[in-house]
Amino acid sequence: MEKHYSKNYAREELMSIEASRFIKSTDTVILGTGLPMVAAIFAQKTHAPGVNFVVESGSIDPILPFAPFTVADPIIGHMAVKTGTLRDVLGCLVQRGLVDIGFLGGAEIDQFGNINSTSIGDPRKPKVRFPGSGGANSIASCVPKLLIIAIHEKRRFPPRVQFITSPGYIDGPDGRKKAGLRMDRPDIIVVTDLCVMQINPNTGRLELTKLMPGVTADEVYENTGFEPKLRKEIGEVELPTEEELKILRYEVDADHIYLKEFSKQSGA
Amino acid sequence: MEKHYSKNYAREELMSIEASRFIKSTDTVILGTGLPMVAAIFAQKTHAPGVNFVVESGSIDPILPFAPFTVADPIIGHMAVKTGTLRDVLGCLVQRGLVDIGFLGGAEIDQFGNINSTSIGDPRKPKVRFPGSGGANSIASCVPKLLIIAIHEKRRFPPRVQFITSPGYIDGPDGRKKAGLRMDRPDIIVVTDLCVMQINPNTGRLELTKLMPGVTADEVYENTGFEPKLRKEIGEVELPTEEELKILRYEVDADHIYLKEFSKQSGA
Amino acid sequence: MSKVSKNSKVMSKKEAVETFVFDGAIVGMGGQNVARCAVNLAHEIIKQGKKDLTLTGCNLSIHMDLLVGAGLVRKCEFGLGGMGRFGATFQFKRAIEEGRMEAEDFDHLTMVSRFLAGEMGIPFIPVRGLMGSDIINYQAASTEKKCEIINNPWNRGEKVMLVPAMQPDVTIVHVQKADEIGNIIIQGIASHEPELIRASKATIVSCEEVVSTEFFRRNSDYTTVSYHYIDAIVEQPFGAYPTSTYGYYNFDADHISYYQQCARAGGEEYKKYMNEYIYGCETFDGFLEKCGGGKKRSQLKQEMLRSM
Amino acid sequence: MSKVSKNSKVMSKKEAVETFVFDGAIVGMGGQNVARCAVNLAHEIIKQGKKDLTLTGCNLSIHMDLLVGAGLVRKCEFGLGGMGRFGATFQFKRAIEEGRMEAEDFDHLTMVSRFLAGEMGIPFIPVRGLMGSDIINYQAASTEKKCEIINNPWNRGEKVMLVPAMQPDVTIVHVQKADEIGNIIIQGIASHEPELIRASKATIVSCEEVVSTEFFRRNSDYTTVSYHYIDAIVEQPFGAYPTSTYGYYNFDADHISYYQQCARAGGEEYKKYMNEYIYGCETFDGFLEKCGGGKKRSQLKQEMLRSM
Repeated sequence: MEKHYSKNYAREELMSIEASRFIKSTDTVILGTGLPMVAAIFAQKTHAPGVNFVVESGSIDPILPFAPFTVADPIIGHMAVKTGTLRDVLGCLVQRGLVDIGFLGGAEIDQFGNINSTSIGDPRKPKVRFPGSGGANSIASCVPKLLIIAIHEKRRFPPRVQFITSPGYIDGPDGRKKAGLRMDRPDIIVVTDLCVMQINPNTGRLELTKLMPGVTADEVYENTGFEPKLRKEIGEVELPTEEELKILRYEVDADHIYLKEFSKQSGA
Repeated sequence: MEKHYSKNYAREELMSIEASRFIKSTDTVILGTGLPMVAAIFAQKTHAPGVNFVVESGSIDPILPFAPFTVADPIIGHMAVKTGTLRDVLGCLVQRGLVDIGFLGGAEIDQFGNINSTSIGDPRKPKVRFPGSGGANSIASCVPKLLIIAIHEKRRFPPRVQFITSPGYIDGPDGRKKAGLRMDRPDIIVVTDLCVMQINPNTGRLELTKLMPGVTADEVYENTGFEPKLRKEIGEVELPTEEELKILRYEVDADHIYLKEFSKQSGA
Repeated sequence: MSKVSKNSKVMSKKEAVETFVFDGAIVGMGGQNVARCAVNLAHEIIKQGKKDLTLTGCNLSIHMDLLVGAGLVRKCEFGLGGMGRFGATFQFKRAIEEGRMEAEDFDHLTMVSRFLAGEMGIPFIPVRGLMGSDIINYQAASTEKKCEIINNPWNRGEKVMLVPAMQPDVTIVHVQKADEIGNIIIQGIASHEPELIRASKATIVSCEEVVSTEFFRRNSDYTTVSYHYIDAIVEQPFGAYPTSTYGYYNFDADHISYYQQCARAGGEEYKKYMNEYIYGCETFDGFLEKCGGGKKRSQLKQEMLRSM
Repeated sequence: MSKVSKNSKVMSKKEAVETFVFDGAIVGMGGQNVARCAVNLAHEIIKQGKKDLTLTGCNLSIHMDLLVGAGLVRKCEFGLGGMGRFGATFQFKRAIEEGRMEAEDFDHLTMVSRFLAGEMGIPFIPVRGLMGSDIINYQAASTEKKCEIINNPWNRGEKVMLVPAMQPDVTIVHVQKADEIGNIIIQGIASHEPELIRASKATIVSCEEVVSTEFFRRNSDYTTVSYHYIDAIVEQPFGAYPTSTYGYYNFDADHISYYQQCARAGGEEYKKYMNEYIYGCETFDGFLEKCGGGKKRSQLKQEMLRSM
């Protein structure tokens, strides 16, 4: 089938679509709230129909017709094979080692792939307090592949997060091993509205592997608090097709809870 | 109501009735298979209608119309408030500290109230192998009151069991504490077809507290491998009433699975 | 004295909170995010002014934020405080930022593991997370020992993280069905609640409907938690409002958004909310009337039916 | 490579046992006593002669005794071996007494705690039992470290008993209902099976009936274990015979008693049983026919209905 690529998209939209491409039809994926749900449901509706989701609140392999409002939205258990407990999901699947991909967001992400969702400033009396770990710390500690989706802003990508809520490579290639984490060399992929960065397990640092169409490496550097090394084989993110955008806009996020309406956003 | 006592009973029958008398209507009791079930169901049908039973296989507060064949008999979950799991019962009730009475049998019981249900001789190549602990070890370790029912034979009551499967006072008053058991001074009551023996927590030893009607202390000593001290206030086990025997014989153990038919046994 | 009772435990929220919640208590919080938060019991605790509370749970949400906003909480021990797309739990956020409340951060799995250890009657339990994170580098001043790393006796050289059991003094939870002696059924996702309830020294359950014990005895495979752990049953339809109860009603996005606006603004605006919607409502039914009454309730019921 | 598959797992017992049971495997045993023992799968293992097995579970019963009697077991690690009022598991008893098989004694709660640690992916777990007993003073020659006592980091001076996680190589279990991708429902008491199954590296499920996945998706509160842990689904009505399956049929006291007579006698009498009832039956359905056929089956169904 011929692909009809479209250039009428917002970068946030392509970010979700690009993130979804890292999910295979055979994967078991644990979903955080927000954009991870958008991208994962998009994957299930397109190239990865067999993917199975689990959600920390206890929903196991639901069929989600659209992106739920939160992990505790009543729709979260829709047509699940089991509506269970947090222990079932984070204990007996994630910690047990049966989940392939953890899919998270984060307030701060640093060059080692560490995530901060706790606080800025002294944690005991912080300048800004975030919600905290939720299931993210366990997920980042246990899964072999961590997918992170976030809007690219300089303050969101500091050299070092102010609080490691969910460990990436901590401080280098052996950071996880030294800390005692069994899953010591996970894959980490960060998808933003400007680029894709992936961990190099030998350096423990994120490298720039793909750019969004029309975005330059310099533009990424200007908006990043650290300098991700360029991979030799740096590529460009594949454009979305018209069909893909239609599914994203009218099925996955029909109420525009997560993505602004493109026409409004672009002023078209 | 006037009580019509009966003397037409077998000692095994009175043993079950006497054991049942240690159960109150407000108790939560974990039941082992065999005579404990007979005595406990008898209690529920007579003086302790409110008692609630739990069974290791996962049955919580069933209403047992008669004594089941085993802890896994289909009837074991009859009208239970929850049919759950072994963890629910032995973990979240017994180990959690919510069960008042553990009710067990045993192949060997010694002067410290220790029970052997594992083996005679070298455990690695035993002369006689028994079934093993089941839930008995956890029950004996955790409950505040242990009720043991057993036929009185000399070899069944040695000074020291050959293998401590379920700890009584181990080797004396501080035996449990030294071993690290939190429940360090439980009540232990042994009911046999000859007598009742109860632990003295200050000596960690069983003492003779009641005799079956017509049984002398000497008769107990002749049939016991150790010499249980006589309590000052030694009493006689109350006779069964006609009503009690009727319930035991025709409701609790109607098929005579556990107790031989009295008429056949006595040759009447 | 038996710790378990089979007597009727049906009582008013007033009696339940008076009897089982006390100043300084560690309070387990059922529900999460926009689902099944025991808001009706949180209101009652606020009215009775039980103070110096430590709140514990996984995703602490609006019920926690109300108690914090009322100035009754000295510490939270939790996985997350927040309301997803509705934003932060603002009273919680501000109390921590201003150093008025201790935050003992854990992770959802760590918390549920601690409740699991609590319900099993064991003193601690290993978890695979926390290592390498800053969660273990900070602890609240009042916490004695947050966690401990030991060597695995079965694999020397392997570090294992232990966390202590948590047995709250009293837990508040809202469920779909209960009987008068305390058997309960949670429909749909059950989050951390089975472990939390069984770990707690006492539990107050509010429910949408009280059904017969016979109902449980006839459907014994479906009982979530048996009466052994339950101390009070409060019948309160829409007791989780403005959060949802699966099978009964959706969350009310309008009221939650309004609460968030007040909680974010703080000061007079928040006081106004508390006065109008809590102190100013003699009963929780009165609160429900003020929030849109029967019309709102049937709308939320309809929404739930559509999402099932 | 994902460890979880959503493909159809329906296969013959032959294929299931060939694929997932291997010489030297640690085999988890579902069922207990006279209830829901996966006898049909035990027969298949015997026919295929998978040897040097370690069997593990709580109440090991006739399915274990058959495997021991067939000479395929080198070790049992368990809570109890026996059949209640039907007496000892005699082949097991004799194999231990004659020193032909290792017995690693634990306790039911200890075993289920070990499976719990296994399903949670943690290396060990505390238990409150075992201390002061001889269970910890003896261990099988092949066991490296049966248990370990440490000081409670939260209460120095308090000793805490740790036992290691158990993750069997493959578990055999018989349940009421399964779908083709491996979701299962256990009706009635579930003993140690939820933890055992989820702890195991592979699980073969035989079931009374295969139902649709839609059935599970429409009744998702009632799923006992989701497909993530299951590797083979074998449809075998009366697959637990001569033990019972709750809701379907009672145990057959006659056949169990006859087996016990043969197992107790041993020697030629036991060989005769094995030849006639296992090696001599091409299929499990053939075995069922030999044991009384349709008449016996409807009798056992009737008995079950009466006890529900």
